Amino acid sequence: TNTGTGSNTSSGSSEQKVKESDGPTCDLATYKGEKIDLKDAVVGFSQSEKEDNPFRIAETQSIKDEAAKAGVKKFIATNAQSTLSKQISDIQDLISQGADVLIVAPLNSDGLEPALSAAREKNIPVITIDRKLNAEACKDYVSFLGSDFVEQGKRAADQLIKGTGGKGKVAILLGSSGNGVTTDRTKGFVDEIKAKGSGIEIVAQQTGEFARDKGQSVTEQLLQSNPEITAIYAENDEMGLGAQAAIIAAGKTPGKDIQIYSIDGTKNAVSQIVAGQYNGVIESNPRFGPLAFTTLKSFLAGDPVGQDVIIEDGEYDADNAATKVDGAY
Amino acid sequence: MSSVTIRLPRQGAGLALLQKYGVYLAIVLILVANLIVTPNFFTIDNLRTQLVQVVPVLIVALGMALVIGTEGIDLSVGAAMAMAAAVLPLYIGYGFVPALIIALVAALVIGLTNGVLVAFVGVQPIVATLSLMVAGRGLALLVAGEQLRPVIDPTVLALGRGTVFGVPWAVLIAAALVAIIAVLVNRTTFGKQLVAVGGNRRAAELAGLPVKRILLVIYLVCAVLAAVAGIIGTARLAASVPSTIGNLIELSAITAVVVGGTPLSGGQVKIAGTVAGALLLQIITATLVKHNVPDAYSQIIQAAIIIVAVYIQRGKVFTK
Amino acid sequence: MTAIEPSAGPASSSQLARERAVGAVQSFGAPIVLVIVVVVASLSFPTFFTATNLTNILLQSSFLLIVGIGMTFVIVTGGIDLSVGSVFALGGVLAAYASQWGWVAALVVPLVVGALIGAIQGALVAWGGMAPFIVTLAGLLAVRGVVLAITNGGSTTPLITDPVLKGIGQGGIAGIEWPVIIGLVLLVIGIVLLTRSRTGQGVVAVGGSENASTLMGLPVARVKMSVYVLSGIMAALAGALNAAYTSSGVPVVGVGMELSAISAVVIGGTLLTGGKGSLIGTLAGVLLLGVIQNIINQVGSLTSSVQSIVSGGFLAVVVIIQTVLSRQQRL
Amino acid sequence: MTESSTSNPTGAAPTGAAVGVAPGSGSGSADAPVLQARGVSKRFSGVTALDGIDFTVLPGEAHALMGENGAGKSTLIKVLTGVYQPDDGELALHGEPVRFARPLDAQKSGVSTIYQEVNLIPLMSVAQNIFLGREPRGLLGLIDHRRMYADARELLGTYGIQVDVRRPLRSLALGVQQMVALARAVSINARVVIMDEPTSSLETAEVETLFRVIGMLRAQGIAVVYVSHRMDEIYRVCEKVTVLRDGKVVHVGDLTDLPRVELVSKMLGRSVDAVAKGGATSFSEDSHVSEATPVLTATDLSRRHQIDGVGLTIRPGEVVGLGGLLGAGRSETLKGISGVMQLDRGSVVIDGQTVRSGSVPAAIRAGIVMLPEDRKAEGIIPGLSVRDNIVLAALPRLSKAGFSSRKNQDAVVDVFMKRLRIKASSPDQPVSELSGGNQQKVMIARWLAMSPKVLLLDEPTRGIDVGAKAEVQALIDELAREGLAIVLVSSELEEVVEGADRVVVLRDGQVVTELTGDQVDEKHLLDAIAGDGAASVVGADAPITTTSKEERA
Ligand SMILES: Nc1ncnc2c1ncn2[C@@H]1O[C@H](COP(=O)(O)OP(=O)(O)OP(=O)(O)O)[C@@H](O)[C@H]1O
Ligand SMILES: Nc1ncnc2c1ncn2[C@@H]1O[C@H](COP(=O)(O)OP(=O)(O)OP(=O)(O)O)[C@@H](O)[C@H]1O
Ligand SMILES: O[C@@H]1[C@H](O)[C@H](O)CO[C@H]1O
Ligand SMILES: [Mg+2]
Ligand SMILES: [Mg+2]
Repeated sequence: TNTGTGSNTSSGSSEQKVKESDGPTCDLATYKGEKIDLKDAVVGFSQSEKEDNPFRIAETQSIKDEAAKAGVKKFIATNAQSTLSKQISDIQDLISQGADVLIVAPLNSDGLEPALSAAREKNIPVITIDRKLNAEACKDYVSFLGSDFVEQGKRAADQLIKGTGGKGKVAILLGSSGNGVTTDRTKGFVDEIKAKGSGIEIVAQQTGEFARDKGQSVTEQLLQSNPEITAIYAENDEMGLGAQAAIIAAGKTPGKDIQIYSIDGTKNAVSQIVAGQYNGVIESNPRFGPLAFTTLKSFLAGDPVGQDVIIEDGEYDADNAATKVDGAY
Repeated sequence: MSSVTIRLPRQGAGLALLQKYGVYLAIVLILVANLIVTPNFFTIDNLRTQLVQVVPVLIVALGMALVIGTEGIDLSVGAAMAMAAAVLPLYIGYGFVPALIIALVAALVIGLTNGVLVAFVGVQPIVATLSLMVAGRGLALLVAGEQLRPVIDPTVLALGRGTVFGVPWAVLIAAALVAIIAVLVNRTTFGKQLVAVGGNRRAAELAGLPVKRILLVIYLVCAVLAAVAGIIGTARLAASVPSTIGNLIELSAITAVVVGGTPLSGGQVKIAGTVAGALLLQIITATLVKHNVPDAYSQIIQAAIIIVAVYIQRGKVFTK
Repeated sequence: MTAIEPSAGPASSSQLARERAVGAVQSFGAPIVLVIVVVVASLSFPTFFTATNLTNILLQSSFLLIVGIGMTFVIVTGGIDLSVGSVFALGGVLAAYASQWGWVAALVVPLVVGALIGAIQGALVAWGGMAPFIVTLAGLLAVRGVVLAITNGGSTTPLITDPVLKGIGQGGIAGIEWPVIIGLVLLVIGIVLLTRSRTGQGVVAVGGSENASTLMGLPVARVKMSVYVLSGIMAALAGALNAAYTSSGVPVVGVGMELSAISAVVIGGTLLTGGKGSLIGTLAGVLLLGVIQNIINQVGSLTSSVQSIVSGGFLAVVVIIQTVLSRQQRL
Repeated sequence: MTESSTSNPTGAAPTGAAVGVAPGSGSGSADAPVLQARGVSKRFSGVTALDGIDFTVLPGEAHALMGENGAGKSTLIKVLTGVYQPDDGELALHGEPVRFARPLDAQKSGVSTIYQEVNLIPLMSVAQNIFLGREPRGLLGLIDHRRMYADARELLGTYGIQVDVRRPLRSLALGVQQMVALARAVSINARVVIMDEPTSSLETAEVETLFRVIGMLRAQGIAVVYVSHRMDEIYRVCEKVTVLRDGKVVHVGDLTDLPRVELVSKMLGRSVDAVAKGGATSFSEDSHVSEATPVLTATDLSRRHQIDGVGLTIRPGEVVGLGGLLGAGRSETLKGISGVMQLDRGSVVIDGQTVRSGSVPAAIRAGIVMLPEDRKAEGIIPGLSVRDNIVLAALPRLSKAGFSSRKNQDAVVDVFMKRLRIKASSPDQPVSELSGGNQQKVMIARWLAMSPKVLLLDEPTRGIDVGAKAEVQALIDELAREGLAIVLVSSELEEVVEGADRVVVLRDGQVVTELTGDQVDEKHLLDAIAGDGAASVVGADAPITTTSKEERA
């Protein structure tokens, strides 16, 4: 059931690699599920945000592709369109449609309890990806596969410190308010700057709502009121590219007069590094398909799997961008 | 409306003036405040930035003012912007003008649907346009193949960044549109007829006005203006972002119109006020961002200012 | 006095009969559409007409239903309340916070605050003479701001541990969850209030003609005030129940909820211009929205863009049917 | 009547007079004025509507409030009932100063009002409109609908209106709506009932009913304040009069010893002999040519439940009256011809050309225009200025290439504002601020500005004062002489009789007969209109309660 959309993303490239895992500790027995072959399993996928940004497009695509590869009996995908209550209903709908396994990309770390307990009642294995749930692994769900968003912020800070020589004035373009990813990426960045970037002053933190146009207008304002800004940290690529447009409009050279660092690793952003108009990108690898399905396979086969699997996110800078840009999504 | 207009307690002449020029006063106050507390506010660059940033909301608000004048409302303007933004890069290969035209036509489809639903089927505007707000953006994304495309066409880039004697193209276009709409409203037969429709639709019909056609045209105009805003936004961003462009702009536009003194009950259109309303919202956001006010508080402050601005200029309580 | 009884002629009984028939069809337009959609869905998807799926839809819809009840009263007065989504979120966060002092507090605090917000907005509309749209739009912004402020930027989510409160959110009797029961009870009360009480008739009258109502000696301002208070309370209550249901007061819930509520009410045949409304219709409207989302999930292969197109298109179709039905009745 | 709808004022001493018979001039009686305005002034941006008004109403008296359009009658009433607050002066109730913050307060203190424009709720049922705010309640304090409907039916029955009280008010003719308003006002326990032009769209029969109600009220010691531009009504029901001009009281006194001409001269502020010449109406005696070939031929006009096979021919230069009772279908006939109402059957031919039915623009293009009956709902556009309201329909003709020309507009506007003596502070004043009668004049001006071939007038002189009425009637005459074809619907018999050359009489939506030549007089018309029932209509003064009972049997 591949409706083939937005497939500039070939999910083969730059596979996710496991960075750290708490070791294979959770198996069917402890979780109390029964063995089934993926081939006769109905697999349900609950996506949190619309597939209208590169990250989500790539994420959904890679899950679909792997489902097809694994030749599952039936693959059902839902999209919560950034509405928590809808994600709950989506998961419940998937269950009542007879899903045997669930892959969930949670919108939020809290609030999915009713959905999880519904799965629990039927002992349906739940693999969560991307954002970590505030619940108990191998009980409320099987395991979590995803990035460490705090770490992403920290690494962005490292890149920025390196790139600016540890001094200058920085403005942060925050993700949408109330979004856990925003909180983590801010925390990681700010703490690291405190720790290692004594010469760097954070002059502004304003939300760009993960959106390009918003990132642009906010940056335009900030560049006017703080002309001495030397670097921008954007909590996703889209806002970073918005900031780039603002810098150009202000008659300055992005990447030189004002440096730009962001998180995601989209083609659009990475190719800007290649062009020398952008400084660094920390990857947030959305291609959860392969990892999710190998995990599922072994779990359903009865083998133990990791409960807390943190993937290894790559990073792009002037040195590697040209060679790695094809791996970007 | 009945011959009995329930009025609010009489106010003094001073208050009456305040009522009439509330928005302008608010603008002046906030500007003065910035003069004192905000570094580099009164620089040419910054003022230009504010003008450039207000353009999309302003242009959308012009169309919204017309729709509101007919006692309607259009929630689908954001979708129309997205549609234009999505289509433009697809046909830019044929050159700017053809691409522009196709983009405007694509947005017209949304306006046409709105117009037919409201004028001919008689669906209540808020729901008619709500359904297009939802479906329209989805359509735009589909057309764009869910892609965010960089736009590198020189003409488009010029439109976004070029200036004439230091005045950005975007601002010039907006100014021209303001002039055109102002003339349409105040000097043409159509302008009079549209407020008549908003004032008392039944009476307008009995007076032989082509009410349905008027409504249809209004929704078309509103969609085209939104499309223009979408194209300018795309040009400024040098990228087509149908997913987020114009998100929630309908609310800002409606607010601008109402803050500008056009009643939602229809029968009046105030273009100058609408321009002022849009500018007011712009400098409020600017001030809040420049002072790095956290999202939570800036939302509260914006709300407060809107209430005050509308409150001081409330006149009669219009009722149907 | 046959002389002045022409009504017997022109206004013949057959006409009245017809009028009533049409009237019935109109006020039951939404339920009828609902039935049709359900039948079609049941035939097309084997997993649709199952006990679990239907009870799911009911439960999922119950929160919007409660908000919709308040919204119906507001719209019947010719007003509108855009702040419900934010109040819904605030209600949840407050309930979760207050749950540390027990479940009673967890329900009372949100209701009081919701009433307060409604009162402020109502006052601005009723005595300030301001447009409801703009007042409640400001409410939407401000209340969301408050939610973020008290959860420091939305980064903290208060959790609910109180068993009673969780029970209210997740338990039920005879297989029907409490939120559903509460929603339906409130619906019945609402219907009685709107159609069988003087207050309710006042609400309808104010929406029908504000000037006439004033001249007929109705306390117009008080009526307007009260519907916004009611709406605030309902939204906050729904938020609190939702928090109990999800065991947490998530700050980001309720975004765009006002639009769902408004569409549900309008699909239900209530006039946005006021003066005429049906709570049964609102119930049908809410369920229709729930069913269409469910159907989209039944298909299970639509991209989010296509999903938007489908739900938007569906909304359009339903209101068209609704409008065409009601137009018959206009004389 | 049921307890929920009886009017038995606490306090007002019944004067013991028999039902229907007015007590001798109430002014003589010793008891304190029931309602009083002392030096009341009211200013609106621009105009001074009321200027130091003293107005006294005694228990049980019927007090006429007269004055030309814009004199200040409605404004005074709104001040007396708490719609407006006086800028200076005060109100007194039974000699005690009072302040009515809202209409509710006035009602609570026994001041009940029928406002000039029907102010009821169109979407709500007739019964709901009558009992709104005081619905009969059953167990648990819930509204007892069955009883409410029964009471409403009975109450209206006593006024000779048989109508399904569950129907939405808007489905009734304006006249019926006015009777509902009356029923509501009277069924509220009141000490004073104020009526602002209650008969403006009533037929003789309803008017008679109204008069009996007034008699009954006065018999109970309830005072009635009566505003009307119909002289003979005033002289029939009122014994006292207060005349306003330009917001000032110019005369207070008994009506009996005040000749009509004098009253009119006081209202208009013109000398008696200036007023004296001219009959009841200002239509010229001589009828107009009627040999010419018809300009308009309407055949078999039909619409379910409204009109049925109505045919009509009008020749240039003639005035055709439509006679009929309330609800006979006269307005529907006009609406059918003018394209306002979609027809099921029938055709309208003008100068050999068939006019597309159901399209107002088409009708207007063909030269047919209609002045609608319901000024408030179908006429004025409140937000717009007097100028814009006048030129609204003519706008395209007054424009160049879609651009409106102020010059062209002013030319037209000036002519009609002068000719119809429209009282407004300037052409830019919002029409909603004009007095009822002046709004009516604006509507007439809108249609005359179209210089049509066929002019359909539904209640053209509704609510306009004697002076202006004369103007309009003279105007109709003159237009006819200029060759315009006119159809006239009026609820004033004499207006039809004296204005029309022919009268086509409708009953229950069908043409019953046509009166021509010297058949066109009140007697023939009344018989034709009312058919057999005529006798029971004219001068029926049997006590109300009994009448309706037998009728419905
Ligand atoms: N709301 C208002 N704003 C401004 N002027 C007003 C308003 N209401 C009435 N006026 C003015 O006050 C004067 C008196 O109006 P009013 O309606 O009392 O006259 P009237 O005696 O009732 O006339 P008619 O017989 O035509 O009803 C008029 O000149 C009118 O234009
Ligand atoms: N006495 C009445 N009781 C009930 N309904 C009535 C009565 N009189 C009129 N109607 C309603 O009015 C409609 C026709 O009104 P219409 O205005 O065409 O009559 P009309 O002859 O023009 O009377 P008017 O001069 O008051 O307008 C009928 O369909 C009927 O429903
Ligand atoms: O990591 C993803 C991406 O950064 C996206 O841009 C926003 O949602 C986050 O979960
Ligand atoms: Mg008057
Ligand atoms: Mg009529």
